[in-house]
Amino acid sequence: MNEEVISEINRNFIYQLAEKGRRIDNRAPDEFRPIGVEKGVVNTAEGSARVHIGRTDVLAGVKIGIGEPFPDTPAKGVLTTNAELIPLASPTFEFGPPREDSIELARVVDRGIRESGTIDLEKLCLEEGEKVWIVFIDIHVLDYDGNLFDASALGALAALTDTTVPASRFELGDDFKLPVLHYPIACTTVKVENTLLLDPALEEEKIASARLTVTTDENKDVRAMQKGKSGSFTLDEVKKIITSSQEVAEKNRKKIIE
Amino acid sequence: MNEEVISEINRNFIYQLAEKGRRIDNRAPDEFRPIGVEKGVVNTAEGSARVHIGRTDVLAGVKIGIGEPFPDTPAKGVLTTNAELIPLASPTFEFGPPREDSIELARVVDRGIRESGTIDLEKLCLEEGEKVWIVFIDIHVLDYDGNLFDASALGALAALTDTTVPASRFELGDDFKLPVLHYPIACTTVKVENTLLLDPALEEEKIASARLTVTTDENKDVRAMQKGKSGSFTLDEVKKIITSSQEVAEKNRKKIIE
Amino acid sequence: MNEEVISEINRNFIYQLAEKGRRIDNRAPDEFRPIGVEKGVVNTAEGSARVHIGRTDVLAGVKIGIGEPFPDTPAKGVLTTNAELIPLASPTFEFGPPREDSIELARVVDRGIRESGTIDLEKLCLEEGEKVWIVFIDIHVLDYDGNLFDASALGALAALTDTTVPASRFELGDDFKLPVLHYPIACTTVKVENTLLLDPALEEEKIASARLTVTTDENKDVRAMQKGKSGSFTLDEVKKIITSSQEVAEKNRKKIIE
Amino acid sequence: MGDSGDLKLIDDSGKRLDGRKLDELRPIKIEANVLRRADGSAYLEWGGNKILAAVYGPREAHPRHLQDPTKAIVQCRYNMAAFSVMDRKRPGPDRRSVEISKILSEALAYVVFTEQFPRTSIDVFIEVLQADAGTRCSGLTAASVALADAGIPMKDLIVSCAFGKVGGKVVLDLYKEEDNLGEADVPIAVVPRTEEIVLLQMDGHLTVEELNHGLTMTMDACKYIYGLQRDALKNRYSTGMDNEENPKEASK
Amino acid sequence: MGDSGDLKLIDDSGKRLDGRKLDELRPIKIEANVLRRADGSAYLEWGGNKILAAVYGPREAHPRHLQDPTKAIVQCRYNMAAFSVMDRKRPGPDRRSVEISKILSEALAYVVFTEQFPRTSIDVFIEVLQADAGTRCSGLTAASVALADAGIPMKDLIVSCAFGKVGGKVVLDLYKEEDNLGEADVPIAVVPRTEEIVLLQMDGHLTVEELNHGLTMTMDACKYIYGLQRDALKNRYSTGMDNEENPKEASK
Amino acid sequence: MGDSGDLKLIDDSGKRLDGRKLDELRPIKIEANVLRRADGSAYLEWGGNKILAAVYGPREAHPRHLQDPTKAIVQCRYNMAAFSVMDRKRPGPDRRSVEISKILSEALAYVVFTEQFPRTSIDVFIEVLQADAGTRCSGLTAASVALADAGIPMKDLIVSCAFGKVGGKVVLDLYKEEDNLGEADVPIAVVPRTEEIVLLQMDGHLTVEELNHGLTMTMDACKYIYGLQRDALKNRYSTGMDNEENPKEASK
Repeated sequence: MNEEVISEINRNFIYQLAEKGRRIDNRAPDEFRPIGVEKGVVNTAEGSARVHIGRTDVLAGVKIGIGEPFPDTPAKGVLTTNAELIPLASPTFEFGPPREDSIELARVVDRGIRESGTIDLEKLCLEEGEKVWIVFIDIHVLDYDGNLFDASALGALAALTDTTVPASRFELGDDFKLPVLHYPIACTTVKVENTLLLDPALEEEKIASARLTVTTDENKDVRAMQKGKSGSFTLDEVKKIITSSQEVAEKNRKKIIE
Repeated sequence: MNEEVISEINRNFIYQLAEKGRRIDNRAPDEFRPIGVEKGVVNTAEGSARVHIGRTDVLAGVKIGIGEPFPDTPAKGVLTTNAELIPLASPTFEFGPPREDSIELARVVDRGIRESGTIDLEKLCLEEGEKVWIVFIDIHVLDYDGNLFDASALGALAALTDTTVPASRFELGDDFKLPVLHYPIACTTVKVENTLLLDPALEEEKIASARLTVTTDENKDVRAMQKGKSGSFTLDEVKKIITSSQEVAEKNRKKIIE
Repeated sequence: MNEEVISEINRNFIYQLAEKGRRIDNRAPDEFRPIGVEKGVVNTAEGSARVHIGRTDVLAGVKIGIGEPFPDTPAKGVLTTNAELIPLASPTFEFGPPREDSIELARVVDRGIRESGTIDLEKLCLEEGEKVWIVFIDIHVLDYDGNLFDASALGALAALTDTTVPASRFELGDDFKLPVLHYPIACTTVKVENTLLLDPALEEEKIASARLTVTTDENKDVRAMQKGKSGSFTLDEVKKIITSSQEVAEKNRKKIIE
Repeated sequence: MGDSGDLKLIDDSGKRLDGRKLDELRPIKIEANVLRRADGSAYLEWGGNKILAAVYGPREAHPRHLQDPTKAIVQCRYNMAAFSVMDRKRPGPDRRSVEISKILSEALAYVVFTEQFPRTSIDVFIEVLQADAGTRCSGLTAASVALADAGIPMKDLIVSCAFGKVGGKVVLDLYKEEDNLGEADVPIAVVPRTEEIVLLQMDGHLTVEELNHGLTMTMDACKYIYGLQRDALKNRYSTGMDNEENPKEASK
Repeated sequence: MGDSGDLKLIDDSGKRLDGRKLDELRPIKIEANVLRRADGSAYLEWGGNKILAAVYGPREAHPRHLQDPTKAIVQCRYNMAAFSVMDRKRPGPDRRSVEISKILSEALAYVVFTEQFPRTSIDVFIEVLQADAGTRCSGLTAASVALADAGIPMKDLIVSCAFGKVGGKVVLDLYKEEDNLGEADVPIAVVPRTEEIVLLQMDGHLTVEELNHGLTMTMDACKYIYGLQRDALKNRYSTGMDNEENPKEASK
Repeated sequence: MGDSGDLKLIDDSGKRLDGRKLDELRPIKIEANVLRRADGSAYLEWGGNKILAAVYGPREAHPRHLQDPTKAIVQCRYNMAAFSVMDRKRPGPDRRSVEISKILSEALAYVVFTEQFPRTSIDVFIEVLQADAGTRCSGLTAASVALADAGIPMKDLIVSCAFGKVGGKVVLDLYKEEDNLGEADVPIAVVPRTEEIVLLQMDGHLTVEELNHGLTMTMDACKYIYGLQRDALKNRYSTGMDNEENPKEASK
């Protein structure tokens, strides 16, 4: 059976529930599925975390290397983020070079971390203009059951907080914890008919008309947003989503810091 | 409607006209369409020009960078030419990596400029064997109505004559005009039945059996040639094409120098 | 006619012969086709050899360059092996980037040479950690009539024994023969029904269920093995193949050293 | 978002480095129907941005597995010319342009009546010839004019504009220097008649109040630009790059 | 194969650096049915290896020219996560993973009753999350459990294990340090019930006697691992990463 | 085209560095039917060039959208072996080989009766095993022999040769050193019976008089080479790399 063909019946069922403010798994519209965060799961990585949001399963690993800084930030370390939608995780993910979905995912996670100044990149300079630490975040999606943006952002942040810079391996002094300054949390909301649903499950995500991911920091300030899908939001809906994202982010952040 | 299907009627019509020495747009066989050259149209480029030949529309930009010379010419700057047949310009241009048509176009334009010694590359050496100015010519086809070779060559030359080497931006002394020594002009002729037509319009180009591009310099010497398409020319035809290319080149060159 | 469709009749014919220990070209099961080795066939290469096994025809060329050593072997030269299954050689070889067959071929040849320490890589160090000689083996298959592994391995070894390191061209002292320490020979056996056939011809290779390539050195020690195809061998068959590979290798090695 | 160092991006009188007020747009010029081969096209200058947009289709979607039996797909390709930026850009798509192409495609699909053209593709090509910040907004604004010029049935045009934060102030429509040194950038696209938001991105650092203020300010700017788009469509047979003839008609 | 220098890989009492005896396996843990979306899956820890395998299919083979009208094709993709090794691996296939994928596909095809599913593809994905030598053996061992978990009809499972030569001794199941410094590595895969060999590679330097000894030793080890595979399949509804529910059933 | 510096490319007696007269060809050797698997083949040595050409087809054109319902397409692929030049060439097509492949395909299509084989492809592969300037001419000359050897119906063979300008003189058939240091290079291909020109390229610097002189000189040379081609085709069952048997017949 092609899982991608959501029957009209199923679609209508989700629509009807949404109109009544209900969901297929009995969650409230603004309720996340259970979140599990396990750090330090890969010992070949300098930092790692496996994150479950419901049955969505993401593994994030951080590797630290040495390289040249960007010309316009000669005294700062470099951050690069990559996401792999490997075909192990879903019948719809194809083998081959990254496609637009994985590129968007990586770039949205990257912006959330970068724009909030999560990593103190100035502490990662070894020799100005010549040599800096490079932080590679690699996101490996293992099981895709909706809301990859939030799971990946959470995984990336958790892996960063788990990371030790292996300076001694490169004979550059003592190892040290990667300096993490902020804790940006992404919250994704979709619109199904006229109802806003936080943390969409796969079936909800598929039939939703529009998606908005809002990344907020520990001061409740907004650090990144990304709207997706071919539908629209009203200005009021956007404002409502930002507010609920701030609230949920506070809860989800505790999964990382605690 | 698939524009690429030229009806048999249309094809025969062009053939019949050609036999009588006439063309669909009432030009003489050795007559170019109106040529427009506008320099300095892109201020992010070090030099640029937009060229119209009839409705064919090409934008050429020159960027100047710094790099290493080729090992066999350690005291010379480097020239590289690229052409993009972007799908905006024609329903037949596809999205994706450069294909043989754009590669041939870029290489023919490049040879015309390179073989005529258009740029005084020796003046572009900064440090022998180590550091030279690199001249990037990028040709962006915007509207394709036939005869891209001549439009692109004209655009590239016009952009070069518009180019200032931004030495001060790199803290390498004062800016200076790119030293242009020669003015090679490409003229393309096609063979339709047994008639030779200069500056083929799109419909003529499509049904022509053979194409010959002759690039001549201001001394009327030949600097580059490229025959294309699966037809043939007699030796006499080749000689006739060279002569008419020399003549027309003199006229077209004035669009650049004036 | 699509050569790839081996008729059922032909297939059954080979099966029936194999059961009786016979082959389509009247060879014994453990008999190689005639082997021809011609060295020094390409004067632009630093070493070259053309090898025929029956009508299978392989050209191996060695180029020597200069580059950096691998970080974990700073005092050793570098060996890289590439194989091209060019579409000239067979209707089944496609134009395009290397596919799994050519990658496997290159890697198996490479392992045979590398693991037996064929080249004295320590003699190819120019400056520890900085500069070493790089040995590029390129295998060009010209006519494919079965058993590319053995022909390619033989070609690579023959080309290496033909190789002169062109030190004088790089102004790094006198040219010298590439130091070759060992003479690994690959022997490939396939299983057709329950019969083991050495040096499979194309038709045998196609219908065989399993393939085993065993590379042995001049001491009869095993240096590399590679099993292929979706069939199986018993432990006894593997042992038998190793023994016969050792024996045949001794004969084939003489084609290189003599 | 960068660091402005000692540079004062907003002066004491509340003016920006290029002399604009906080809520002032750069000059915008739009022309429709500027290309011969495309089914629809538009040329747009917006501050230092020079953008060309072309539409082909509805035409058969290739490869076939992309075809949707229920509607047209909208495929937008955003591309920057190598010479459109100060440091030459390598030709061809990069990760940034892939992401932008995706979100622009999604935004445009909202206003096109795609159900009318099952199995087809409506291809939109945006070429950035000269870039000065805000190219995705400029490109989207031009693209929707090109769609209308191609006669594609649409609910409405799409208008796109960005706001940002510079020197501590929320400002409209960043240009290059502000984009490099500013504290936030928020590109938005809206359906002007309904005020629906079809594109929204943000990076930087904003409070919710700043965000709300910026959104409102940008919505107003979009309505102004909407007028320019409609003017361009009205004028398409009287102005343009070749105003002596109507090239689309002439080619038939 | 490397050079051990002064390091003594086998101590005087015949123990290896990690304390194992010459013929001793590293600890192995296998779980079946660990993923929701895949038709079958398995998770395996083997020494420091952490491997996930998933199976999709039989499903229509794409592109169509790959379809075999007489049987299913088995397409195995072996992939290492960027962070699974000490020096970050660039994402995507390299020459090594292409070769491994090919030989694993061939080995798995031997035990699957492919004739039952003409024109389809049975896709097997192996993800190495953490690598410690022997990843192809670990991956193949996990993959055959995932195939069984997916309900694909098979003659038998496949078990894979390697032996090698370290400090002059033939030893079972090399780990990273031994692999780097050892003298030979011989990965093998067998059909345990019939002792047929479906995968065999070797690099290094071995006498025929050493090879024969190693093959016998590894065959025994494979039979032990076979028991672990079967246990994992038996336990798949009672243990696993989410043992409170059966995710496969829940999704129907 | 390079700069000859102090090197004298033509000596006082009008001889070239390799001893040839101005209008003298390098030695040429052609053999037809040298490969077993190909439908037609030829091996050519021309000075220091060693070239192999093979033809497959007419066979079904892949992918299908390349098929022309009215005629066969001729697809020529020119490729240089990595070791065929002094500085190792990276394997695979580069921009130069893409352009050469295109113009050789166009030239060959002129003489093949393509209308006889609609929807098919006639694939021509040219492998440069050792290069010494003039590889495209050598390759095209070999390819047309391979086409004839494959029994493809043709109007005539194609012959290709270059002339150039060296040390101020127009000379026939440049070799490597002349090509590096010469002032012009003009590869030409002709249909010898009709003297039609099907390939013509030029780079360098020539007056019209020099060009006309060179064209005439090269036309004569092509007629001589035409004889060698026909001899090779006549001899194909009596000589060749394996003259003890006819491999093409043996394989049937």
